[in-house]
Amino acid sequence: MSKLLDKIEIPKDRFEIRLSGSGGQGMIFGSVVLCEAIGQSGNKSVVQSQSYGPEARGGASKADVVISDNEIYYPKAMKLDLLLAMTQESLDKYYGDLKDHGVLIIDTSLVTEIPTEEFYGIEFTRLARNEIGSIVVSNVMALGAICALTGLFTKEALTEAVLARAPRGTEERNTKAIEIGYAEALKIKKD
Amino acid sequence: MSKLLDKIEIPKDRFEIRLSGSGGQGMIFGSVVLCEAIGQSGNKSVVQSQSYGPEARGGASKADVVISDNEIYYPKAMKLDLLLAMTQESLDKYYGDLKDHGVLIIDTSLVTEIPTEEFYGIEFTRLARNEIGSIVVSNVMALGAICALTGLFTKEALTEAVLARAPRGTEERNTKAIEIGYAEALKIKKD
Amino acid sequence: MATTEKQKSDITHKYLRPQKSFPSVWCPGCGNGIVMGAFVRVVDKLGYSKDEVAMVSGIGCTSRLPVYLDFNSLHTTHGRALAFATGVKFGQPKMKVVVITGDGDALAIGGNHFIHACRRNIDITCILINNHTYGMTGGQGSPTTPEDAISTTTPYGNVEKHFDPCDLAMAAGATYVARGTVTHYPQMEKIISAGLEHEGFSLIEIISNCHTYYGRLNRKGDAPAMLEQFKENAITTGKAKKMDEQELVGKYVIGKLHEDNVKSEFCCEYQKLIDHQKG
Amino acid sequence: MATTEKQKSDITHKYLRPQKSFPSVWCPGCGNGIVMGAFVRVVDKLGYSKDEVAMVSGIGCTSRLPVYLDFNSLHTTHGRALAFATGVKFGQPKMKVVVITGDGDALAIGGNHFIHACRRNIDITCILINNHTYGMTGGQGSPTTPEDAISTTTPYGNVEKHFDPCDLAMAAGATYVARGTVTHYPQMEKIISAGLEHEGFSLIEIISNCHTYYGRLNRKGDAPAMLEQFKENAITTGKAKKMDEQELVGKYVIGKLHEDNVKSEFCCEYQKLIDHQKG
Amino acid sequence: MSDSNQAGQEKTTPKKKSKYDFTDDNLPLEINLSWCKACNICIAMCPQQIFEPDRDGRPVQTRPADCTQCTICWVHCPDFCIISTVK
Amino acid sequence: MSDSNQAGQEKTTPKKKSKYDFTDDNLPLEINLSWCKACNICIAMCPQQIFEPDRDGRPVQTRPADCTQCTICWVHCPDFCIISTVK
Amino acid sequence: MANKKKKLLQGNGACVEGAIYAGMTFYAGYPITPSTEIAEGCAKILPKLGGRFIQMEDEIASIAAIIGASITGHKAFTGTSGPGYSLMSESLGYAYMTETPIVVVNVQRGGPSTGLPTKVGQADTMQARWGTHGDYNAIAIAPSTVGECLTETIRAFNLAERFRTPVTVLLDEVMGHMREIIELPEKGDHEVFDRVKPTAKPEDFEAFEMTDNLVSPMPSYGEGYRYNVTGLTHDVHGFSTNRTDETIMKLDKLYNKIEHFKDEIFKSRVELVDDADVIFISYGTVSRAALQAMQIARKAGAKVGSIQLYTIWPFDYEMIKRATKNCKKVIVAEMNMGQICHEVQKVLDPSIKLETVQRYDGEIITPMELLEKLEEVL
Amino acid sequence: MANKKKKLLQGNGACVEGAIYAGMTFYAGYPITPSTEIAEGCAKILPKLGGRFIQMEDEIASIAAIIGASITGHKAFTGTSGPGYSLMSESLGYAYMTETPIVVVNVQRGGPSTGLPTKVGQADTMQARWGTHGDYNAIAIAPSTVGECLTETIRAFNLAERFRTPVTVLLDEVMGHMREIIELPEKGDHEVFDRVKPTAKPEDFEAFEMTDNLVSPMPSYGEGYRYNVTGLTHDVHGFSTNRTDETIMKLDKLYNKIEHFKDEIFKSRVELVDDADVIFISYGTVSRAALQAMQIARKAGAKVGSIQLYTIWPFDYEMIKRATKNCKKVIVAEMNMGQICHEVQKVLDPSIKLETVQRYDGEIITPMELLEKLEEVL
Ligand SMILES: Cc1ncc(C[n+]2csc(CCOP(=O)(O)OP(=O)(O)O)c2C)c(N)n1
Ligand SMILES: Cc1ncc(C[n+]2csc(CCOP(=O)(O)OP(=O)(O)O)c2C)c(N)n1
Ligand code: SF4
Ligand code: SF4
Ligand code: SF4
Ligand code: SF4
Ligand code: SF4
Ligand code: SF4
Ligand SMILES: [Mg+2]
Ligand SMILES: [Mg+2]
Repeated sequence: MSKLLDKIEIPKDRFEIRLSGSGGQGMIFGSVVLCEAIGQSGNKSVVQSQSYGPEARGGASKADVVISDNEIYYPKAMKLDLLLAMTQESLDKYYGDLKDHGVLIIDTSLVTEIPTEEFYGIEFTRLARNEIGSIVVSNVMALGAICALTGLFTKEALTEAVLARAPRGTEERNTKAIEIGYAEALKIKKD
Repeated sequence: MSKLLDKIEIPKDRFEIRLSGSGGQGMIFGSVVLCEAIGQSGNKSVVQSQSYGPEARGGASKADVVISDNEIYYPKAMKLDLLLAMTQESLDKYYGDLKDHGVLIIDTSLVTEIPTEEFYGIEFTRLARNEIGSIVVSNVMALGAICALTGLFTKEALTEAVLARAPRGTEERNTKAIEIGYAEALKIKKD
Repeated sequence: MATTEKQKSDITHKYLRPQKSFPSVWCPGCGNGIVMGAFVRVVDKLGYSKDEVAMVSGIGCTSRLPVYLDFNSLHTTHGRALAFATGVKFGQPKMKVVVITGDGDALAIGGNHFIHACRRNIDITCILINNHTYGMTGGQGSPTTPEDAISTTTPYGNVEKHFDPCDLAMAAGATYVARGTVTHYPQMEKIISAGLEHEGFSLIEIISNCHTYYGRLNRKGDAPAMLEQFKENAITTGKAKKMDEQELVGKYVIGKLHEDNVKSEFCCEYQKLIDHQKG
Repeated sequence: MATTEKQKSDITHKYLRPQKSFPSVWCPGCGNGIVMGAFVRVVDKLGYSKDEVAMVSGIGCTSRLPVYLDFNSLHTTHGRALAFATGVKFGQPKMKVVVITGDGDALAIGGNHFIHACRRNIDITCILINNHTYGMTGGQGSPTTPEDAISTTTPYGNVEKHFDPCDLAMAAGATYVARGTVTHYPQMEKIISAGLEHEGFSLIEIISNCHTYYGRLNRKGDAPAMLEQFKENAITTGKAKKMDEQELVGKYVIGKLHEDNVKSEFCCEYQKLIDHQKG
Repeated sequence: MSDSNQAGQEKTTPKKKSKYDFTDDNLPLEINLSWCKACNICIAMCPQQIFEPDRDGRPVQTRPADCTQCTICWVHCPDFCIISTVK
Repeated sequence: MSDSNQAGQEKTTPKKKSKYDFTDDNLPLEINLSWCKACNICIAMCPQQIFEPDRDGRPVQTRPADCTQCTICWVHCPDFCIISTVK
Repeated sequence: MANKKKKLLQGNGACVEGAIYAGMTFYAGYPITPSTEIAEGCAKILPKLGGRFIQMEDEIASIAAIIGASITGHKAFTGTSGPGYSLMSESLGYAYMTETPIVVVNVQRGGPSTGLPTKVGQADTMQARWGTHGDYNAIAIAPSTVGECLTETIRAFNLAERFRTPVTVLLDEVMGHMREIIELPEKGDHEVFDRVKPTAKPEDFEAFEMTDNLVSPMPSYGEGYRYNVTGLTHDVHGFSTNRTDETIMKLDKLYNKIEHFKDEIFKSRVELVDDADVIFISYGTVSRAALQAMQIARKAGAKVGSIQLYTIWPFDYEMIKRATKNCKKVIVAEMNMGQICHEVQKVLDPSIKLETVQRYDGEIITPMELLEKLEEVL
Repeated sequence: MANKKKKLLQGNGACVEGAIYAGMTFYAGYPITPSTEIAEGCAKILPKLGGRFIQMEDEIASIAAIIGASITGHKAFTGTSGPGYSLMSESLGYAYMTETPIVVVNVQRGGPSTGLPTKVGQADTMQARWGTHGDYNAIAIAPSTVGECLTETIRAFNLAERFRTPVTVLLDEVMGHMREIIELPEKGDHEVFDRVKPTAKPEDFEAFEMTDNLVSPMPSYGEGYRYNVTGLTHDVHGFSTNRTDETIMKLDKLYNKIEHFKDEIFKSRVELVDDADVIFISYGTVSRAALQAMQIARKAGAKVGSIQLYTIWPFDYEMIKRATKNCKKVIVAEMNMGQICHEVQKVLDPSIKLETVQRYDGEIITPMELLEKLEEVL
């Protein structure tokens, strides 16, 4: 009965996402909003977890979301289906956790060294600064892109989820960010 | 192999003493002094224990001393070889713990109902009051009697032990109490 | 429910627990009993119902007091009476919550709960019977044992300083603070009564005798002798004002030391919050 | 060992632990670092050797401070720093024992050790960095959180009263008590220095900024803004005397509040006892 | 211990006269001796020196006529033994 | 927030003149930017307004000549980044 | 079902929701990572519902306050982590002795001592049974998902009230902080057990009366019963006693009220054990790794089962014995140096080999690690 | 031998004598029945010897103070009972984590909670192993005579210093208060193990260096080493770490420094087991009843043996296995509702029946009760 390890495969009903970046880039906020968008888009199970403690104060930051149509057993990521890397450091750190041909989304305004050809590059930070006038919404823009690239949730659900959590007065900025992210992603989407 | 309980007997090398009376009669002091007298009189093992807590504040008071030439296993009394009862209450309570033909010493100035003929009665309290002018030394007087009746320790050792612990200025009273107790006991000692 | 002055001498029996055997476990002459009498007479005068009073205590001779009385009684862990009482009072703000505690219970192990109950100004009446020692465990030094005094843990005289519980309570935020002694009977009733009626945290410190340990070790004599000493060493607040620190050493300043009826009470404030949030 | 005024700006580096990686874990602009700087400059001025200083702390952002400095450091359990420090000081009275503690550490869970260290007047210098919140756990209310202030556990405004740590220390028996803020630099050095040199228990309360939590939740702005507010709200003891209670609400009275050089110190008293008993 | 106390040792009966008509048959107090611990407080504190101790140290009302019903003995009895006979 | 603060917002250079001879080549301070957390304290507190923030918020000595070596910036830097060049 | 309100919640937040559902109206606590969100959640919601939240000066005061509040009739609650749980041990013992219902959530972090405050551990398991001095019997339960944080907290309150005893809910850092979308239960979805009040007249009332199920009805202060509560060994009236017979009666009551009714307390999830060669035994977050590993291994053809303990204490020895009777090996997986594995050992048939996967470095056990162990033992 | 000074001492007093013999120079404590005589004895004797006694504000402060004092180089000591021992649990964990040698005597009384303050119990045995949160390894030992109170306290200090760890000495009320005449040892009669100090230069010094025996040399504050002590998980330098490898190294060290050298810690008295049909297993005061019962039973012809544990933790499973291999039944006797019996059960051959005599009413187990049980099982 040996060689068990050769035979095993990770269940296909799991979709694992990691949002990674630096402390100030709102990856945790992003992951929470992402969960809520998924929650509104159907009956999927969702588990979110994040790095906590010293790591969470400045430095690298990551948040994982596991999605499934069934009961989710193991709550953390095993092999990522999608990695969003907003900084070089996070890409370097987590690229190895992405499964072969997994979706890799990169903020190409901050990340320059990319170990693969197979990725979606969008200049979230630059676009946020130039088009919206605030880099704070780069995370929401990335969610727009994820929405377009995965179809895990609708743009409407995403917008609703973001607006429910974002501070008053930022509605327009955020909506715009989603639109831009969504549109940019559609431009480069491979089917 | 049953009927074990029928065959057992309490080891003969143990000699078990209980001093009992009321809270104010100094039974614990008496037991401690008794131990020290024995300690000075040879190489015997001695264990003293006493009732502690609420019981110790007023009410009945008892202190046990177990003596042996060998290692003493069980530290509390199993079947008394000697019972000193300074009050009616203590006699009633502990008489049942005295082994058949065990030594029973009673303060006959305070105890009136005695369930046996086999006892040594001395009016410790009356003698203390009348001969020494203080009932406080009745316990020490009883130790003098125990000394005479058992020969477990010498009168000199007892005197030394008492004087070492008694407050300054009470030397004479205590010495006299020992002498009286010793003498009274000798008078009635059966051999 | 209240009783007239005339019947004062036997109304105490109305409040003794029928199931509890008397006399108490306390030593003959222990001041705890005197405070117990004063307390029930005050409760009677104020006309509180037995059901609305909850008495909470920690561990110590003093802390046995509530067990004898026919109120709701909570005999807790050593030092924690005020923390338990905070739960009782906040849980059921309509109750009159009284904490009976000793100097060891309140100020040694329980010092933190003491200052925090003061700080919150929660409406608890804390009667601290200060006998300057740990009576229950046999006469060790306490945070109120005077300098140089003998106790079983300060056999050569106490090298530590002692607390003034009233000063501490005031600095921590208590809004009614008074001191009495077991010898000053009418005054003791008065301050207990004022403390019970005060809305906010009140500390009533009663100087009492543990002749069995503190008295014996420090050659203060028996219960009547110690009671007599309290009479001699008590100084009213009025007189004390005219004396300097040196003259006050070894004296007990008795009377009301502090009262603040402006500062809001904790449970009331929280009720406002509830009212506002429940909307 | 002491350094001249001129080199003040870099002597701090002499005291940083070579093995510890910098910068610290603290948020940008956290006042803890400012106090750390003042502390080492004072130690340098006083010429203490690194080996004779022991720094003891509890748990909290503040309590991480000793770990960065090249002294004997003891990072203990939450609230217990003064109890551990009592063991260190009494165990080795020759050491200069300094406790670094936060408002939560010293006054919430650690309140009892705080008042008892004061009472004993043991020669420990306690630097209490008061940022009015529990920084480390994310901005809950602390015993110094002002009335009505927002914290994560007082989301609708604080209904509790707050301690004045200096008042508490004085009532409990501390013999040197002073307050400063992270903005009043030379004064902060002065009171830390006086506290270290004082023989007996000294409390140095430093008002500091946790802009990350307390500041953010109460719209006080960033670190420079909060520092500016301290400047505005600080009143010297001299000025404060001329102001009434109402005017002092929300102000920080800074300066030396109490000094008593007569009351004997605990370890000295015990040494006398030893000398007497050893004979 | 103090001057006033030394004066007290003289056992001169204080002057204040009772407004009650107590006699050996009409005692001022009921005393529950079964609860009494013989602490001596009532005996020592009574300003009229009504009491003397019995063999066991418990109070006996030896000068009942002088009792002024001042309350001192019963409020200071730690064991609630003393009850006034005046209703 | 207060009047004095609002006055400060005008950014008028304070009058006090430096007794030192600082220039862009002879800076008043060494700043360890690798420890700097860009907290803005030194920038905000310098009475001479010596600093301006760089892109990351870290201090740049833009008006070195005015530095009076008043110590304020370095004693208030929570991260020991600032060292005077004056020995 | 489909129309139920859904919410994205952290495990800690779900504990708050569960407590509120169960009727909790009083929280006293002291913040500590990684449990603080429980306090913060209660601070926010309780006043809105007319309940009461108080932040006490420390954990000792916190447990004291909830015991006091419970006696005034509240369902009372606190949350903490290892260091706070250790501080609570004396007064936790008081709650056992006085039979006061309270619920304590311990969100476990890495230990011992201050340890790893932001990392995960399961090393307070034995402490939840043996942490305070003296003899008593303890209930501790452990959820494994955010949804179960809610439902197990309800269960904890039910058990506390049903058995008049403290109940410990063992979470861990990962579970406390993880978020899942869960359905919020509506009234009636879950049973809520309310405190049994006395029906006797006050004059006939015995506060610690011996009843059929060994649990005495419990009045609140102020309801006219005026009884005594003490941590001293006490008789049926609540008065302290030194009598040996009354002592035995009291201690037996504490022990047997749980021991005799433990079937009401036991809860476990037993999956695919009948034909299993190897069975995982686990609790808390680790069970999710175990179920995952089981699922993967089964797919790969290995006969693997899983036992998940929701009730840790009292320990369900019989169930373990029964469920393992056909297997060859068991793998006990826990995030500590070995605690529950010793309990399993006690009842395992000597022919069955006990293997362990233990992790105590602050990270959770992964399915991969379990699969590797499986490969090793198969 | 015959000329040695003899003294009538209580068990509590003998602990003081033993501590002084072992070089104890610092006591911090808080009074509690039935341990108070330990504090009182230390208050009296320490200043005469130049040592230091301090009564702290509570038990938490007491253990904190002795840890602090130990770090300044003292052999440091405290005594308490159940409620105090529970309060100490958090900082006891700190001592485990920081590897600070201290000795804590717990004179056990009836529990749980305030329980029976003046009566006897042995129900803190499991707590001595599992009382604080997180993973660690514990040493607890139990004397049974006044003489052993002295010698086992010496042993406790030796173990504390040898292993850099807290050691708990479990007495009980009867032992603490009982008096026996004992010989006072003279210098040289007993080994005294002194703290191992570092020999490295301060600049090469690693405070928690990995050594062959897993115990790091320990300098005192003020000796030039200036190291950091923290209850956070820490690296070899004493600085906190979140790294998994360093965490494992630290926890393994805590566990294995005892586990690998447990033969230096084990101590038991095994009597007449070779031909025994029935073996008593016990510890503390109960062992004296067991030996007495064995003696009486042997005289009456019954083949009875006795195992007395002086070291309770770590538990000597191997010895129990070995010593019981020929017997038919064992009787575990303890003054609680069953604690050590569960440890015995773990290793007992399934063919051997485990019986128990348990008493938890505040009175000690008598030889007669053991003999009755014997009759029943023979
Ligand atoms: C945790 C704990 N520590 C210690 C004790 C022992 N203890 C019982 S009462 C007491 C002191 C009581 O002193 P105080 O409060 O002044 O009451 P008193 O007996 O003097 O009235 C102590 C130390 C205890 N019961 N619990
Ligand atoms: C026994 C215990 N309870 C709670 C905590 C959690 N805790 C860590 S730090 C802290 C508060 C710190 O506040 P403060 O002392 O003011 O320090 P700051 O972080 O504000 O500098 C708390 C509650 C803990 N570590 N241990
Ligand atoms: S020991 Fe002291 S406090 Fe306790 S009952 Fe006796 S006199 Fe009162
Ligand atoms: S959280 Fe507050 S106290 Fe802690 S480091 Fe940040 S600013 Fe300082
Ligand atoms: S009432 Fe007054 S006068 Fe009468 S006996 Fe009592 S104390 Fe004496
Ligand atoms: S005061 Fe009370 S207890 Fe004391 S002697 Fe008088 S009657 Fe007896
Ligand atoms: S020393 Fe003074 S003037 Fe110079 S830069 Fe610093 S704060 Fe400005
Ligand atoms: S004060 Fe220090 S850390 Fe802050 S910006 Fe200036 S140099 Fe950087
Ligand atoms: Mg007292
Ligand atoms: Mg703070």
